[in-house]
Amino acid sequence: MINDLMILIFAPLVAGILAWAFDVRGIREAIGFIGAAIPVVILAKTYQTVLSNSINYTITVGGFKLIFQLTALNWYFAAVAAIVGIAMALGMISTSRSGYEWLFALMSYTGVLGVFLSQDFIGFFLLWELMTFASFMMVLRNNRHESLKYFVLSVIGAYAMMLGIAILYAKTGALDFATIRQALYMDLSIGAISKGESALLFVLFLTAFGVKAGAFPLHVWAPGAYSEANQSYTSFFSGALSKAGVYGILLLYILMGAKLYAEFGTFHGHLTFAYVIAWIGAITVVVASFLAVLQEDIRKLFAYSSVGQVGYILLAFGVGTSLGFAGGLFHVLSHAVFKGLFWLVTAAIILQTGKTKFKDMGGLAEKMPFTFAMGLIAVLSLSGIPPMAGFASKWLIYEAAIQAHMPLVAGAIFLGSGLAFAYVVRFLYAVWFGQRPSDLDNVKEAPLPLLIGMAILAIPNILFGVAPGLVTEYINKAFGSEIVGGDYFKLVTPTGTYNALLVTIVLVLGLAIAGLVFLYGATTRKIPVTNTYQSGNPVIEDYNLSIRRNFYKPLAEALDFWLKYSWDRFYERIAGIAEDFADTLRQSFYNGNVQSYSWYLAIVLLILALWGVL
Amino acid sequence: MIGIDWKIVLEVIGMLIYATFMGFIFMGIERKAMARIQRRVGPPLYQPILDTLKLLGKKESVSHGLIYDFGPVFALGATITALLFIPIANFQLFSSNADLIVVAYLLEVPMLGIMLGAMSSGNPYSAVGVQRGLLTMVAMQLPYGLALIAIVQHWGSFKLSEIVALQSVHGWSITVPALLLAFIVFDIVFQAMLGLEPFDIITAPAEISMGPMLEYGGKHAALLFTQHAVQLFAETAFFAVLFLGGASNLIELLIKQIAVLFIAIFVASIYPRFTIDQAAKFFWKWPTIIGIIAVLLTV
Amino acid sequence: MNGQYAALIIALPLVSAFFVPVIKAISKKAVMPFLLLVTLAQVGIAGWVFNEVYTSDKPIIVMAGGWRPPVGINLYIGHFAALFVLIIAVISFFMAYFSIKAVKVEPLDKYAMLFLLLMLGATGMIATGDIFNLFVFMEITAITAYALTAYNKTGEAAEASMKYMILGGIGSSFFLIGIALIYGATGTLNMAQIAQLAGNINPTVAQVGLALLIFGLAVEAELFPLNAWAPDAYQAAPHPITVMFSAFVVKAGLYAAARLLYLMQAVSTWHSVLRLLVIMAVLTVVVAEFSALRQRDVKRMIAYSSISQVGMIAFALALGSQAGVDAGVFHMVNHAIVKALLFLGVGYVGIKLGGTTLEDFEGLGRRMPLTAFAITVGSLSAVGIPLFNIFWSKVRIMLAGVSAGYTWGVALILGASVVEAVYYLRLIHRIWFAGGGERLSESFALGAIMLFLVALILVIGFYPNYAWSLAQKAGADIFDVTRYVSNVPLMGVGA
Amino acid sequence: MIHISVYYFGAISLILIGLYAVLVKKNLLKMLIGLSIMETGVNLLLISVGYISGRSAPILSEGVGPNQAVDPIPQALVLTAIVIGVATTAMALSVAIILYEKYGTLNVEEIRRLRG
Repeated sequence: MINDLMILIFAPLVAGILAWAFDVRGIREAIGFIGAAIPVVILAKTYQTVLSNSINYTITVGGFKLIFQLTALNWYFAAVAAIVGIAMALGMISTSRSGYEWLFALMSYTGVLGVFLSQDFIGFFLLWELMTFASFMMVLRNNRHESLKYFVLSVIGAYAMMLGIAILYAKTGALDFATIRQALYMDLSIGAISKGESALLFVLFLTAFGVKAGAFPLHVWAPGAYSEANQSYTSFFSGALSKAGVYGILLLYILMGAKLYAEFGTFHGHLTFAYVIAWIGAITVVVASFLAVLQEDIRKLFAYSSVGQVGYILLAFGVGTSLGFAGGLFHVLSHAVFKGLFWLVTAAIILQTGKTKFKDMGGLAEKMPFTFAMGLIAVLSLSGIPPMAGFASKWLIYEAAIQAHMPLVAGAIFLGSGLAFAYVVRFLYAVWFGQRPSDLDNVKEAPLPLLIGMAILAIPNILFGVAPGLVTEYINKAFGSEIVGGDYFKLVTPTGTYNALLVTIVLVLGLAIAGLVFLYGATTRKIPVTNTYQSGNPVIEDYNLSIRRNFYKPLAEALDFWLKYSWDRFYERIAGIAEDFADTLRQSFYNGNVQSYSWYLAIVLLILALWGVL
Repeated sequence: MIGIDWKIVLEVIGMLIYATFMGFIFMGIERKAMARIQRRVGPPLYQPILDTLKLLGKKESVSHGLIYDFGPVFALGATITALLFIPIANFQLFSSNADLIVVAYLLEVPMLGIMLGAMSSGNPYSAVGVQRGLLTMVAMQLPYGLALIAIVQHWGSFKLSEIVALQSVHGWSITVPALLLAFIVFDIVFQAMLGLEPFDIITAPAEISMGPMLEYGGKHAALLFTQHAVQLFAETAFFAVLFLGGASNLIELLIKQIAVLFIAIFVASIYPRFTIDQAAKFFWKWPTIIGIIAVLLTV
Repeated sequence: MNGQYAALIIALPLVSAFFVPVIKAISKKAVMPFLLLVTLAQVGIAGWVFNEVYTSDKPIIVMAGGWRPPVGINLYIGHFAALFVLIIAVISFFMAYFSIKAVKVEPLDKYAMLFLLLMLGATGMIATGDIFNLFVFMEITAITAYALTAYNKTGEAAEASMKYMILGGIGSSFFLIGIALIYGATGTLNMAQIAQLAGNINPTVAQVGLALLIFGLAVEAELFPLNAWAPDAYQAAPHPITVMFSAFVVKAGLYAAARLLYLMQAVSTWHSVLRLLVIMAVLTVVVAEFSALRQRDVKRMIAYSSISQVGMIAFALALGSQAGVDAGVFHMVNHAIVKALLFLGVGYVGIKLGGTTLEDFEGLGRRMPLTAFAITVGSLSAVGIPLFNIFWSKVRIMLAGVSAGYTWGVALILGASVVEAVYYLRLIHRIWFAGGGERLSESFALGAIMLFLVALILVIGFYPNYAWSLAQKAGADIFDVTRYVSNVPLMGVGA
Repeated sequence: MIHISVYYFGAISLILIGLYAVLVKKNLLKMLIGLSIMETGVNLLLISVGYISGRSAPILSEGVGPNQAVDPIPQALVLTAIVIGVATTAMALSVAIILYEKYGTLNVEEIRRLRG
């Protein structure tokens, strides 16, 4: 039992290194898959024990005591990462081209698991950096600019966290979460950490976790990084890695919640610091969804959509009530599952057609029926159609937000889910329906491992949609208190109920009735899609009308006032200024003239003399 | 679940027949009232029923594939589901098992069904119809949400049956000033949900001739008409439940539904059609501001 | 073999340096193998000294000429000195082999002599227990460094050497003034005795003396305004010499400064000197990192990165706390390995492809995979990626820095290391994912050296406990002055 | 407490003159001369630290005992310092020769190929 945690965390890394060493097509896929499967097995094995007590394991490395712990809460996060990990591994069996990708994909898998399980800041920081570095290397292979933008932002986040850790270490003298939490709790009375310092700590940790979760001002790296990496890896990248940022925010609550509450009090009845997180989440949802709707590239669309969905989770945690946490945690699972599925579908499309722009695709429904069905399930789940997991978690977040009297934030969710519906249908139309371009006629269905991967991610979407009680009951155990009532199929909160099974049954009945009405009518004659507006003439290439490009041009016109400003250009300009400053500094200081160098020495001597006298 | 409670089954079947019938009558009223305002006689009330039966009776119906058939079926199925979760007068049906948010989302699900059918028809006009339908839906989502939030915050509960009970005790929602603003917002949004005049961009008859439903004929069109009828009945009932205190019996509900319908018809017959980005700008200006005021008043 | 044989670490290079002309007379080709042999012997002795000190846990005191201090000059080989003498020896051995490949300019015997004297100077600076002896070894290192920088006889080499000379000259003169003041005040040159008497000398003289001593060594240890010579010297010197510069010559200066700093703890205005040093160190890190950002020449870029990391070590040592000194020493050890690997790799590319500009590094992954892999591991480790060795010491420094109250300093250093990440990762992208070329043959032995260093980095990265315990003992050796004074057998005489 | 004697002023002024030469003069040779002036200044300072007025040079002969002579240690230090000064200046001049060959000038402003 003891070294289970070590195997759980480091099995993928070891498998990655082996896969990189034996860079032979067949072997490395097998090793990689085993590496991704081991965590799932161990997590399943430890499910029973985790419900009652936690499994601990400590090792001392370089003078630091690294503590790893598996409790009900981080078992949940690890399980989410494991499901998406297995799907990624299956996806990568068909899309990965070299051992390099297996090494860094599985290294980031180790990083995420380690981040979820570690109970002290050094282990947390170490695995956090490892995860960032591995995912960066996946993107570096394909595009330098995007990967550097991603790495600089996440390194700034990581170093902000490092500073925060150092300040906490200086103040409390401890590095592991338990003692820090205890020290901060006692600190309420002593007041060793002033208001300014706790504000600094809050901002530092918020930037660190905000970058990884892709919160509003720091989301610019997401579209580039998600679209440049190998697509089936991106399912893990956006499905599990963004959860590390969200887990960090949860950690912030656990460690410093009381302290921040004492320092900043409440604002209209909500915790001030939580209110800030809620508003960051709300703005992320709205901005990312608007940008997602206007994208022309399938990968960019899902990247922005992923940033928006993580915004929901931030918002849910920002609400601050226990129901908010339950909603957020449920959405962690549903987002990981349906977003992972979307990325695998994208991987299949790009693998088979080689196209990534919407204008080149179309009419693939007949050619790739299974992938289309999986895509449809993901569409239903993301846009929150009732019998799906996406709806259950979104419903919980609505309940929490409105119950906690955060109306405008709830309004943002409404707008966000409307936009989600819009860009998801746009994806459906541009890729699956409409006239098929002639060069896509011989497209075949995606290879088998990818299909299995999609199936693995599709099942939870339906299963947790029809029976959301399974997840909420586990969350209640994780939090130890009865947050969401009701049995496996019915969610009962103080202000509302949602019987998922009944809705499904009634929907099936409704469909049956409609089907009967349909069958009652005359027989149908099937004619090809091209025999429509051409009144019989064949639809040739140049008259192949379909509006896949600029699908939402009117919306872009309505928003042109806002679209002028882009955070991306803003950050690029800052980077440019910094680099120019560096250049001028170098030119002016190291100007090659020995005379000026000796003047520097003289100046230092002068300072020493003055310093001595002062 | 296993022990089927026969009483509910009978109620459901009766309600479905009643709702479909009344839905067609509402469509008839709509056409009749529009005609009357334009000083022409207009077709008899039961005209839509005749049209649907004619369409159903056609010998042969053209289809563009599985999804093309699945679209209307899914739309009608979803609308029926939505209907069965709204507390209609004294029949609770299944409303105790779902609340406002679930019903609000179920009312939007048929839109996806229609979109699926329209997109798979491969006709560019229907694609433009899909685009406009989605943009209208996106534009109205914020004010629609704010109105619903205002109600929930005022009555403090999501369950529709509880809201109806509270309204019968404390008087209708529109008597409360804040909820009156919400009523105005919801009414504008209601116009777009029904696809009536100022916001009938989705099926703009002159421009893209019936929009998404362009390729539909025969029994597919009949399905869509029935879906529209049931949707009409469900949305008016939803409106009545939320703002006009529901109803103790069917007659009272019917009166309220027709009253709401007439408001919509009068507005529809006056205003010309918005273009889609004007609609978006409009929705995000006035209704949203009123909605925010309503929400802040009720917090 | 009692302690006295430890003096061999000084005697051996000195004697063999003067034997070089004799060997040249016998046969010109024997010079380099002789150099290799001597450095190997040095490694042997240093190894023996290392385990002697670390097993007995007592420093070895070598009295020159049997005179007990403070009359005689004594060598104090404590934990730090033992550790670092071994590092110097090992790296010199590797560089001796590398010189056979890298240095083609004719008077090889002169090169061998200067090489040995440089190693001697650095070892002496670390081992000595007497401040004037420290000045003499510093001058030996300085002069051999001037000569070796100008060794290539090109315009740039001469220019770099000239700059280094003038600044080094001013620095060492002021160092001598410092010695004069300290000697005037305390009447002794022995470090241990100075530590005893530092408390009761008049504070302004002590502070000015200490400041001048640190100023002299700071020129050698490349702190901010005084390191203008360093990038040119690193770039112009032959490749093996650059490795020796960055791996231990700079560190000897830094160690000496730290030793003197902590000796004079009793001086009342000690903290103001510390704060000045911290400011200079942070500025070193920031300015060096920024200047490396848009470099066209990779060797100069890595020189700037080495200066900034040395600045980080100086920051750690100037914190004035035990944790700071331990972290600084740990970073010294890690930095020595990483920079040795990096400069070795870049130097080898410079020889094979005839230049170290960015264009030469395009598609290196395909042309020289082993060297490319070594440089990649070196750069990743320098950036501070986990599971490599510098990550651990960087974390230590940050923790020590904030707990010593310099939060702004740590913030600036972290900001600078973001810049460092950018230019190193641009280099890695250029090596692996840009351009191409056919595969060149790479020397087996150099590959073995590089792989040994890479293995060292990964071992410390994965399991840093042993390295950290060494660093802690060495740090205690510097910080714990009372133990230092008690170890030195002082005679009762003196002013 | 070291008593301030007139020699210190001489030594310090020599050091400042040397520093002035290095900082201001453009010609490399003049800078080197400045450097060696500074070194002599430092040596003078060292000697004057050990000087006790009224005593003779620290060469023990019959008339001069340990407490008649001046403190010998600084004298020894200066010996080494002078040797080091000579070595440095010799090295500097040889480098100056190479510089003149390669750059054709000794003006410090022009010798700036390595910069930035």
